[in-house]
Amino acid sequence: MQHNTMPFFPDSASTIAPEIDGLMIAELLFSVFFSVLIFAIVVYFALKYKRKSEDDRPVHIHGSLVLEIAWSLIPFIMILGFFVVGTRVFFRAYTVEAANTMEIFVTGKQWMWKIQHPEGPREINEMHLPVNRQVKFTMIAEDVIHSYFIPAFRLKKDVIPGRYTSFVVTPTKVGKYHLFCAEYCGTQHSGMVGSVYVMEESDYEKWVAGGDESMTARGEALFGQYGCSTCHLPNGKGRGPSLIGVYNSMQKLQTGGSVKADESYLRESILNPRAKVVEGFQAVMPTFQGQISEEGLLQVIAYIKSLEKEEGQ
Amino acid sequence: MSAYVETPDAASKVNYLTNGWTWQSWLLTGDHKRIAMLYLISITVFFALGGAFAAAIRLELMTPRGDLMEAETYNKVFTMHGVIMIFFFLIPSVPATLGNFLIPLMVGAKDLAFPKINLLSWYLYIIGGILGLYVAVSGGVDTGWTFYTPYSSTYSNSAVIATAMGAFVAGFSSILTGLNFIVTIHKMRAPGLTWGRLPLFVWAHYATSLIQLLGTPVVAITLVLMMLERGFRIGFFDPALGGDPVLFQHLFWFYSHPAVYIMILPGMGVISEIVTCYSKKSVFGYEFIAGSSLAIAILGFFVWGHHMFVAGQSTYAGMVFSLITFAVAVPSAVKVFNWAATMYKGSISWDTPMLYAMGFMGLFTIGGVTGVMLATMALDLHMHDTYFVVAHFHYVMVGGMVMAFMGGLHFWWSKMTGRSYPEMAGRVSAFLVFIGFNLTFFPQFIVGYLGMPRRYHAYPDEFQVYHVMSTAGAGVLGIGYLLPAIYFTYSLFAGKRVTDPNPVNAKGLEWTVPTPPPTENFIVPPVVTEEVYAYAEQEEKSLV
Amino acid sequence: MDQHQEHHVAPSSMYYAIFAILICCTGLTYFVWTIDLGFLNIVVALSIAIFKATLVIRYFMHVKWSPILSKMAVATSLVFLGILLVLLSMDYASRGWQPKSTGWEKHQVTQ
Amino acid sequence: MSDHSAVLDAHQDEHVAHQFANAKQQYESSNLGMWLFLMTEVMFFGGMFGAYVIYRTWYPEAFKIASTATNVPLGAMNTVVLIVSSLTMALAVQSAQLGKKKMLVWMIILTMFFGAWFLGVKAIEYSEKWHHHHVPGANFIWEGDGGREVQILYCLYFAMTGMHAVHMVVGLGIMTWLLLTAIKGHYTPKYYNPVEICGLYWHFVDIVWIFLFPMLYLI
Ligand code: HEA
Ligand code: HEA
Ligand code: HEC
Ligand code: CUA
Ligand SMILES: [Cu+2]
Repeated sequence: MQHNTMPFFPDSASTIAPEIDGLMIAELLFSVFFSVLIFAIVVYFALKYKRKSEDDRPVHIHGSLVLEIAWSLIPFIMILGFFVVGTRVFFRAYTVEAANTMEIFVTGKQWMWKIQHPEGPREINEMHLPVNRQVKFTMIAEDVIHSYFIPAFRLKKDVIPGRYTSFVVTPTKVGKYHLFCAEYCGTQHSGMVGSVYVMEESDYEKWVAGGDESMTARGEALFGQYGCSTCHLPNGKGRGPSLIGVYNSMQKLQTGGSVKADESYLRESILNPRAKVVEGFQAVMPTFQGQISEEGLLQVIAYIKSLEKEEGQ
Repeated sequence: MSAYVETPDAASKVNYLTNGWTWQSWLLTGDHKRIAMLYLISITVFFALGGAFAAAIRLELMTPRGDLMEAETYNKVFTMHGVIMIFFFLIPSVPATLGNFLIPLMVGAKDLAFPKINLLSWYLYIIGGILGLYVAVSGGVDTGWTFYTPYSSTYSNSAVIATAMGAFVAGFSSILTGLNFIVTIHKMRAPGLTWGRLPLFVWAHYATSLIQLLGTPVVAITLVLMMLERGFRIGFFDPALGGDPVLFQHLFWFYSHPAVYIMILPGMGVISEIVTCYSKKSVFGYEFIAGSSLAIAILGFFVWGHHMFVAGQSTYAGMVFSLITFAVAVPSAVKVFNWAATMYKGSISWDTPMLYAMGFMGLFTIGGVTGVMLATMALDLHMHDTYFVVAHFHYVMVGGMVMAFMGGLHFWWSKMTGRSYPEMAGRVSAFLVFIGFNLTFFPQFIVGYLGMPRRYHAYPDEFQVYHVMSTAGAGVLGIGYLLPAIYFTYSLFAGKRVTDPNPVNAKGLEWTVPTPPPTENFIVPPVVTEEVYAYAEQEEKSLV
Repeated sequence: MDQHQEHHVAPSSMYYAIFAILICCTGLTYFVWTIDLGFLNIVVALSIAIFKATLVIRYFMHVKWSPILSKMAVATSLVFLGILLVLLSMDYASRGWQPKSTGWEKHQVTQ
Repeated sequence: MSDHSAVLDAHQDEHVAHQFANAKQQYESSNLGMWLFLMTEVMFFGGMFGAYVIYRTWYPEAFKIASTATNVPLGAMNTVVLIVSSLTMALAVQSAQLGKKKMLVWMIILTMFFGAWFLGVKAIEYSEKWHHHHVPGANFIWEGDGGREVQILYCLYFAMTGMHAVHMVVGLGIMTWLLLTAIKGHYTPKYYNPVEICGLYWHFVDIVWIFLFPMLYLI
């Protein structure tokens, strides 16, 4: 990133950035137009109709329905256009479009960002990404609310304790960019910053290969370490259900009704197993609340998800 | 309107200021005019305090490194700045001073409906304020004025409960003021003063009071729950229990968005009065300005989610909130256009109040249209919690409401105190405020779009230029505010005496009573026979 | 200014009648609670509560004979309470519907 | 004060405060004032009702479990007690309207009696909860399923009933004042406004309970 002493526009490094900039410029023109218009009218009238003498008696003008309608409707219709475009662009930041979307997992805590790549590498306050590949961020906080903000991508999303949030983005320009925490989170809020490195695909492959075990492997290790494997036997004969193929299947619940076993459900099943008990099983699974870290949870979930893939083979 | 009758009656020589000199006669008064003066003094103190915190913020941000103070101190400084400016200055500013003073006069009543409750409001405000001051001297609070959970309820190590308690108590003060206004406006209007003849200032306060009544209790209970969660772990925002911290934000903004209209509507009322008087014209589109106040008050309750577009709220809910936010801009636009149209073919004086009013129209428009930009979901994705937001809200709050407050204070100063201020000094300060203000906050739009996050105590080097400009501007702005502080104080004791009940040739019942008004306001109970803002003698039939 | 003539004085019999209905309703609520109607339990319990509240407002609080302003105050509180509840629920009801569900958001139990 | 005819009649009636033109204006103003105050009260409880709606739909199971642990007979009794107190309050207003002073005093005493009864029962319920370790926070222990979410319901339970109880206590304070002034004979068929206004407040608090009972105990 070049150092410009008086920059006007931030770096633009994602597919969504030019769209937001375009919308920004359009609204800026609109805003400048109306602000200048009001300033101009006010100053012009103030000069033109400047009081000449104390005895001035201007005529009474009651008002005009036509004008009222015109100046409420016309600007409103104009801004409705901004609403439509703005909402569409916003939705794009949440829509997975590409088939080869890669995933990045972010954990925020006072006051650092912990980033995990499924292939294995883990980083703190730094994030490496390949260029031109769609990335889905899945984020959770360990303590208070933070917000993951990359100005060059024109994107931010709050990172909340107790719940996953996510957004999707495609970086388009190689370079180093700012990473900020945008939600006030305590003393070192302004120190919760870092850098995003967007790299050529080939460089990224090299970089990723430098990492150690994959998230799945780590999750598998945790699965043994926490004793999950003692109950969740692959053959389904344990005290708990087999977890093979669980991911994304419909689970029948003891209380009736069913639920899709997505990531959020898996998380809840581990932290709060009694909230939704699977049909045909006793609610004997202990809670792992406070025992597994948020990062560990992401790894275990990654492992459970991988069990599905193996079954499909 | 009934003309002022010069009565030789001895009673009329005693005005509300000279009616009693003891402490009790002020501190136990039921007179709305005295209570307004008490408010005026207390909010000025808080404004100066909030301003001092602002100065500290600006000095710290002059350099990219946090070299003036610790990060923790900085966090406390901006929190105290926000809390004081919002809860102890801007929300009571116009309503509790000018509104309190003028509403009974404008509707032709002897006092507000419930004078004791009015006094109680002031005491509640003072109790809240003392809690705030106590926090300021005893170590501060560092949650930001928004008190987001779980930081406020669990993680912060500062005086959160005392601060929230202060805001809670001040909230009740605000509720009671609103209640008093609504009852007075409904029940105590002089004969002949129909709704269609009510000054726009009164209409604006009516709308404001509705928000105070319907919104403030929600933030009150929300703060109570936050305090309970902090104190006793009884509260349901805690994610460790499966609670939703975002629910706190919903409940907080349900009040705090409408609250921003508590902070602007009274100012809009002031502008309507000033523009008509200094253009010597009846207001253009009376019904539309009056109606748009109500529209803003009501629509304002539907849009709070625009503070939460990226906070984990559903994208679809965000869409609805965004759309309604666009709609709420329309009534504000209607007002601005109508004021501009009022000036058309007027006889416009360049006195201080009018200068402030003209500044208001321009700066509020800038603040408003940037609000509309923030309401566009895609742009908020980038600009949320950056300095763009900081610039937006200072444009509406300082460029809007504070300008209006200053304008109104100059406009009614002689009526309130019986003294005049030096006109030339007033114009100079209005000019300084305008220049200083823009220099302070315009650069923040740019640095915000560049990505500078809010509530940062240190920042990357490339943002520095804008921060230096901003700090310089704050200096000019500070002088701009200091000037009136000096000459108003001077005029209180040594200013030229004003006895003319209507020195500016304005319309409205408040100008028919002696200056300063007697304790019971009207010597003869007024009867209204004229239309509102009857400045002109003849009428031009149609414009378009 | 004799308030006596301006303001409605309701006969004691009316108060007792309303009281009797309120007590019966409480009994009914209790009774319905003892039988299991599934989802309907909520509906019935709240409907009865709304009915009871209406009686208290109209008769005990004299809104039936009150000036329009009191009626408007009641209506206004209900409308704004409605705004709060509806817009709040709107967010929570649509949290799960991401443009294309990414699976990591709060899920819903399907019945 | 100058003796103009328009203000004359105001000063004749000792109960009309100086800022009002006449008794009618004063009556209507204070009534409107109370209604506006109740409007804010609705919103005050509204925040908690909002939270209730959200968590009730999020955790239906936990709420069902938790409400089995509430003491329904006591809750139902309290509902009846409050309805009785509402009746006596309504009769108090009627007695004031008709100028039956003795009846008024007795009705106020009865209303206070039932109000105190309600609070007594509430205190029993609270201590029961404390003994069962159902008070959220440090005290909380839950044996059965879904302790986490159950605790949320108890947070709601204590926040809502607690806030309601605070209103009852304030109500009792107001009623004490009303009783003292009634004994002194302040109220006549011409001037019974304070009785009516306190009545409005009392009925409002009753209405809140009418909703809290099914919400927290039954469903
Ligand atoms: C006096 C206070 C005040 C006022 C009046 C407003 C008015 C408006 N505000 Fe502002 N706002 C705040 C105070 C205020 N705001 C504060 C304090 C915050 C930050 C809180 C925090 O997080 O700490 C904030 C934050 C804020 C946000 C959230 C930003 C974020 O955190 O991401 C948004 C988003 O929609 C917003 C929008 C608006 C809009 C659309 C208006 C509209 O009402 C403006 C309407 C006015 C006009 C549009 C101008 C006049 C119109 C014309 C001249 C006609 C032509 C124009 C059009 C028709 C568009 N505001
Ligand atoms: C009414 C509201 C109000 C007002 C008037 C102001 C006024 C000012 N504000 Fe403030 N501001 C807020 C409301 C307000 N602000 C809020 C709500 C926040 C968000 C807080 C948060 O994030 O939680 C904020 C945040 C905020 C920030 C961002 C901090 C951050 O996010 O890190 C900054 C930075 O520049 C700033 C600057 C200023 C400046 C320079 C002024 C200037 O206009 C001040 C000028 C005034 C003076 C310099 C003093 C006045 C002088 C006198 C009265 C003379 C008399 C004095 C004596 C006799 C001693 N404000
Ligand atoms: C004491 C035995 C036991 C242990 C140890 C245990 N579980 Fe379970 N688990 C169960 C039982 C029994 C169920 C089914 C009942 C229920 O849903 O609560 C279950 C359900 C689950 C489910 C939901 C499965 C479905 O079909 O919907 C997941 C996911 C899960 N466990 C993951 C884990 C993980 C991860 C660990 C280790 C960190 C773990 N479990 C440890 C017994 C256990
Ligand atoms: Cu993390 Cu701010
Ligand atoms: Cu807002």
